[in-house]
Amino acid sequence: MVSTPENKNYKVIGTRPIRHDGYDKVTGRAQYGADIKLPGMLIGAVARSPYAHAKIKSIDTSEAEKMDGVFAVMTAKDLPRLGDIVRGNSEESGSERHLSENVMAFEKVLYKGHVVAGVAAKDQNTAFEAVKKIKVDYEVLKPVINVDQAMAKDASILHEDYLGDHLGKKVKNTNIAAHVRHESGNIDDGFEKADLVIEKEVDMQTVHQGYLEPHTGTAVWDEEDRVKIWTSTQGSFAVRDSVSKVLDLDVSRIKVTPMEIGGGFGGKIPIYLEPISAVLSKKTRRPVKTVMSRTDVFDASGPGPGGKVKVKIGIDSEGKILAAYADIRLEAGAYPEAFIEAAAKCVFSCYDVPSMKIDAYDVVVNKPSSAPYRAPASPQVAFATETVVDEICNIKGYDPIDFRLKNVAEKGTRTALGPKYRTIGLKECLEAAKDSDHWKSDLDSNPKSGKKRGRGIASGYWFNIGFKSSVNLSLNPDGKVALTEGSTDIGGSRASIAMQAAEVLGIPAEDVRPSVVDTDSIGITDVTGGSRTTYATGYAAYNAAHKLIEQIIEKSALKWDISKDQIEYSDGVVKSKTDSELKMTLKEIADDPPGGPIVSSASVDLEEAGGGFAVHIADLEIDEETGKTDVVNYTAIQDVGKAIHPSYVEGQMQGGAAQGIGWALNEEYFMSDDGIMLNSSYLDYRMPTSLDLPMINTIMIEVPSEEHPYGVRGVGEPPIVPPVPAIGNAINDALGLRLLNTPMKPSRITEALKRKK
Amino acid sequence: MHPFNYYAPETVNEAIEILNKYGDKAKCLAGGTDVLVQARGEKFELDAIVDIKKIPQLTKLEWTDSHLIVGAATPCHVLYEDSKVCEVFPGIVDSAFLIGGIQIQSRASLGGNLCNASPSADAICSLIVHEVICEIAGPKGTREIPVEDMCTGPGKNALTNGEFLVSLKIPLKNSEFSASYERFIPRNEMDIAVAAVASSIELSNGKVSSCRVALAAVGPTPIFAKEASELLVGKEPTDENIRKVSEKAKDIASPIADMRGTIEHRKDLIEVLTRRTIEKALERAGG
Amino acid sequence: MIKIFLPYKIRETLDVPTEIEAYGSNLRNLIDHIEDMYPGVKDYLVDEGKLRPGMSAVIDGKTTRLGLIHKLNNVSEIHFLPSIAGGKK
Amino acid sequence: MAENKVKKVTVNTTINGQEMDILIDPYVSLLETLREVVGITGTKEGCNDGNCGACTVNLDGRIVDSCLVLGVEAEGKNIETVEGMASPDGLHPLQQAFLEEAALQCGICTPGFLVSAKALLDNEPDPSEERIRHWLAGNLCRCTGYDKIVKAVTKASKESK
Repeated sequence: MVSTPENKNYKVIGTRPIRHDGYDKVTGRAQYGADIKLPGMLIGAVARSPYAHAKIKSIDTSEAEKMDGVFAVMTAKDLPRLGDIVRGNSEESGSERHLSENVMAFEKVLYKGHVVAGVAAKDQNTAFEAVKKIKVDYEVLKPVINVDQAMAKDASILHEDYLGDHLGKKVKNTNIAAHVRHESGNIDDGFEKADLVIEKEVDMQTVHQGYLEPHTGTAVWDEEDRVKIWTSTQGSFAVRDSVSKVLDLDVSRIKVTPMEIGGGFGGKIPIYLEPISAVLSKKTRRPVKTVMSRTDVFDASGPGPGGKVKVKIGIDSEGKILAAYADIRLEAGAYPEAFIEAAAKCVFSCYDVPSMKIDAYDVVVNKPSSAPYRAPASPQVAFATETVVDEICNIKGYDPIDFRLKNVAEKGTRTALGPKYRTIGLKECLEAAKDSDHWKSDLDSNPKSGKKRGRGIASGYWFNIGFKSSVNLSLNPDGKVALTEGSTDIGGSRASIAMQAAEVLGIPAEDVRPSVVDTDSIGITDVTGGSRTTYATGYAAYNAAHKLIEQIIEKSALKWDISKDQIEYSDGVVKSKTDSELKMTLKEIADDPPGGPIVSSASVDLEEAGGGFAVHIADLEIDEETGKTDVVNYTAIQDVGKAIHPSYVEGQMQGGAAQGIGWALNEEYFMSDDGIMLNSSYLDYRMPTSLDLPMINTIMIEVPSEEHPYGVRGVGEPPIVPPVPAIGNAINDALGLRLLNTPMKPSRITEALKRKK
Repeated sequence: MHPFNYYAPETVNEAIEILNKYGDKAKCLAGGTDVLVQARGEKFELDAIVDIKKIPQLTKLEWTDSHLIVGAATPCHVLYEDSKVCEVFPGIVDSAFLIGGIQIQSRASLGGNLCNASPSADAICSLIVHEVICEIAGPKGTREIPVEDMCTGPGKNALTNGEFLVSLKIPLKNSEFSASYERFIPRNEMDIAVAAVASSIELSNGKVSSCRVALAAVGPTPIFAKEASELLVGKEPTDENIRKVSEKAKDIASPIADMRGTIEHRKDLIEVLTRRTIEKALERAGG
Repeated sequence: MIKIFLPYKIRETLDVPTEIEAYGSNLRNLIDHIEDMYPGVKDYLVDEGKLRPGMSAVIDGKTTRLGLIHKLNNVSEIHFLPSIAGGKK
Repeated sequence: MAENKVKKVTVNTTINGQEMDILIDPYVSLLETLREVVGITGTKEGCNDGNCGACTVNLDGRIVDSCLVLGVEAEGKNIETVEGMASPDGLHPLQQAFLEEAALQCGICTPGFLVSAKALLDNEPDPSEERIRHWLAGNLCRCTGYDKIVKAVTKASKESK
């Protein structure tokens, strides 16, 4: 079913219609997680651990229960104790037991903010006051808050009962949940023969996705033991699966209705409050809504892993890479899974490397259980690799784009994990970067301000997952099409999915009305994440639209009493190939079609889209006296496969760049030694404001994916990968300083300048 | 949050009465940009909140022969949107324009910023270098204190039970006076100062007749760097002389290390910002 | 014959070379063939009649979504790899 | 000291042109008042401490973070929220520009940005990019990188001339 997209003249794809859900979102009508109000609804609140690591000796909820306006109190005793089972399918890892413990602690709290109890009350303030009356007796333990502490010989152990997997060996009493290795060729030979070998180790602080909407969970548990959940999530089916595990209920007893979602970036894949609201509802038989505060969001929801990454690259005298080694140690947070396999897949993804070895460690620490954050683990490893590459170019005097082109990964190149790339567009991105106005422009290295300027470039990769999606179409009597799908819409995916159906049907985008529906109303659809939605759910819409055309032709054949193969369909008109009198618009065929309404549905389970690459160029201006860094010019170049709705593709590129810039310069979990995040507010977490960023230039390159009829690749994740190294490289260009720690904040710059002097 | 009642007195005496009755269980509400956050964060438990914005004196902006009188609850935007204030007191406007974003500036006041007594407060250094007098009302009547005596510790001020700040009196100076405030933040907006300096300069025949330098976020309270300030008095404002002031200011700074900055960085910043603010004040004073 | 690459930990544990050759009409048969040559491998790859959770098979650069029933026509290489959460945890 | 008795207060206020009496606890924020008591949820909570601007409303002609205003302070005031921006004839030019310029992704910060930007354009019909960026610095957006938001405000300013 693969076409040659670049030769097609699309009518809908590549245009910029107003998104279907836009009107609700600019008028305040759109309902997000916290906006739901159900009759008789109670408000939930949770008690959280003030300690990063402690045993729970006892919990006394009696005072809270006695309070006026309190309807129910729960602890982990109200949840089933689950065994240590790996979850159902290969897209999900982690054990059920950990999933459940992260919702509410049983014997031990593993991070500050870990939930220990829940309350349902008549209103928010009463619920908060009740939480204060819950008394928990803790035995405080020493926390480990970074990979060095966690991997130390005498480290305090988070999971005494958990077996780490160290290259296949089962190991007890370790904070290294997994050590994996990938190896190809002989790196010792490679490094031996190398003309130049550069090694750098970067150290990155934990960061947060920073979505504006705090997590919520609203539930009703009825007398038939059916649970209805309303929540803001990247995957309603993922919520259904997770809640079914934690509550030990069949999935069919659970119906998840996704609300509009106020940002996720990976962090709205895990569940937090949904099972708590459900249990509180079971106890009260009333709807219960629970909402996190901003501090809760920082303290207890999905950060992106911090950690240390060491990369060593050797090149020959011609500037060809001979060998590469990576040692990757990432913080999983309280429960295993720091995306180390993704890290291994991404670390050398931009290069053709004949021999390599990768050691990666999944390390548990006393911080909130990490969640995916936009290209999980790829920015961390790219920082190391792209810094080493920049250093090589500096030392040898290579042009950084020419060096990358000389070693570029392209179709047929073996990836770090072994398999060969199919069609990818990194080379085209690098060539476009070289040809860009930005790269060709002079960097005013002595601006009037007296500050120093520098330019940096870096590349990055994300592999774009595929997986399952379902779409239903229904032709309405007015000739327009209703599309229902299960991919929650974080940033315009309703539009990009509807546009693909509209393209097939040859009708305007506005004539396909998309709705994101609950888990009872559509086939299983995997999360909006991994840059899969426009690709996979779009593919399902494409298939469903073709099936709808088959239906249209079939019903027309019945109506006209001619054979199907005499009928053709294009651009909203069905007609006989032979009899020019026989012709119907969609509206005409939709009006009482023989044998029932015209509907179709399709589902897919797709392979990866083939990977997306991004190349970013950053110009900085740095005040040497204060260490203040301003981004003055920024260009993001990316192979987007095919831009269905170019405005929203640009938006992904700009948004990813902005998050990466924040990560590079200021964002971090600033932890006390006892494991408390001290800057758990927007004030001190310091995400970029509108005044901190320039316009972000975008150059979209379209090298179609082989896996999608329109050549779509995921576009959401690659753009967060290059910014951190691009900025590090620009700082080095401006000041001759190689900063290897994020954030590269002002004090680090001034300290490094002093050391240099 | 502990539930509290709301009072909106219309006279100073009424306000004193309520504040006196509730003692430390009551707080004044001006812009609310600090007090409501702190009440929610359970920094204290309130039984009453006293909205002082309905007392006419508290939101005024009045020019007398000797002073500009700013009501303690006058929001920041009133200052920077007043062309005369901008012309006469650009240093005060620097602060008013930096506190929070536009939303915050609609509500936050210099008086509130002062009473909140944060070591990193954006307004206090500017008030210090302008030799501002605080007019305080209380059960025992009205008293006036210099602004540098107002902050007694982090989050602590010199007000006693039943007292509240009514207005800030900014003395008018000659035309060769000016001031400047600059803070260092890692972002360009919406941050708390890592370190900040306000400087004021008065010139007379090419020499500095008066100089005041105040430092923020480098001690338990904003600091009037008296010894540094004196170094420039009677001297020509040469680079060398300014450098001596900056170095002294750096010596005086005694910051802590926290999530917002390191000790070393803060001290270095004080030196840089002292120089920059003096230069800016000189430029404004026409020097 | 199809070139087969097994994950590092299986190779280390069961002493399997980096690259081996095997055949089969589908993935299930292929794994049985590998098991004949290197006993113990199957247990790492298959669980309850399916590809083991956490394990993926990349067939000429494409990760199979069909699993053991995937037909192997004109296939030159297969990499068995730990599956990647990829936006999931 | 005896338990502090807190009584609900009746507040007379005008929200999006409609005068109303509402009964609220004296300690709840204007944000909570709008969302929970009045029942209009277009104004969003992102941080509840004045650092994200998602709850921005217009209070007597000036934008404020409604999480940092008490509901009781609305007495006698005029409040405008995102729900009051469009007229029966259609969207406000800013709303239209946000749609056309794709200035929203998840959309949760959008109401705050729209209310803020409207206050800017009401007073300054032709702001520079720098001015727009400064004015909007109290509104966080995590999705867009602000590029398209700034462009949408610029576009609306040109079109409303």
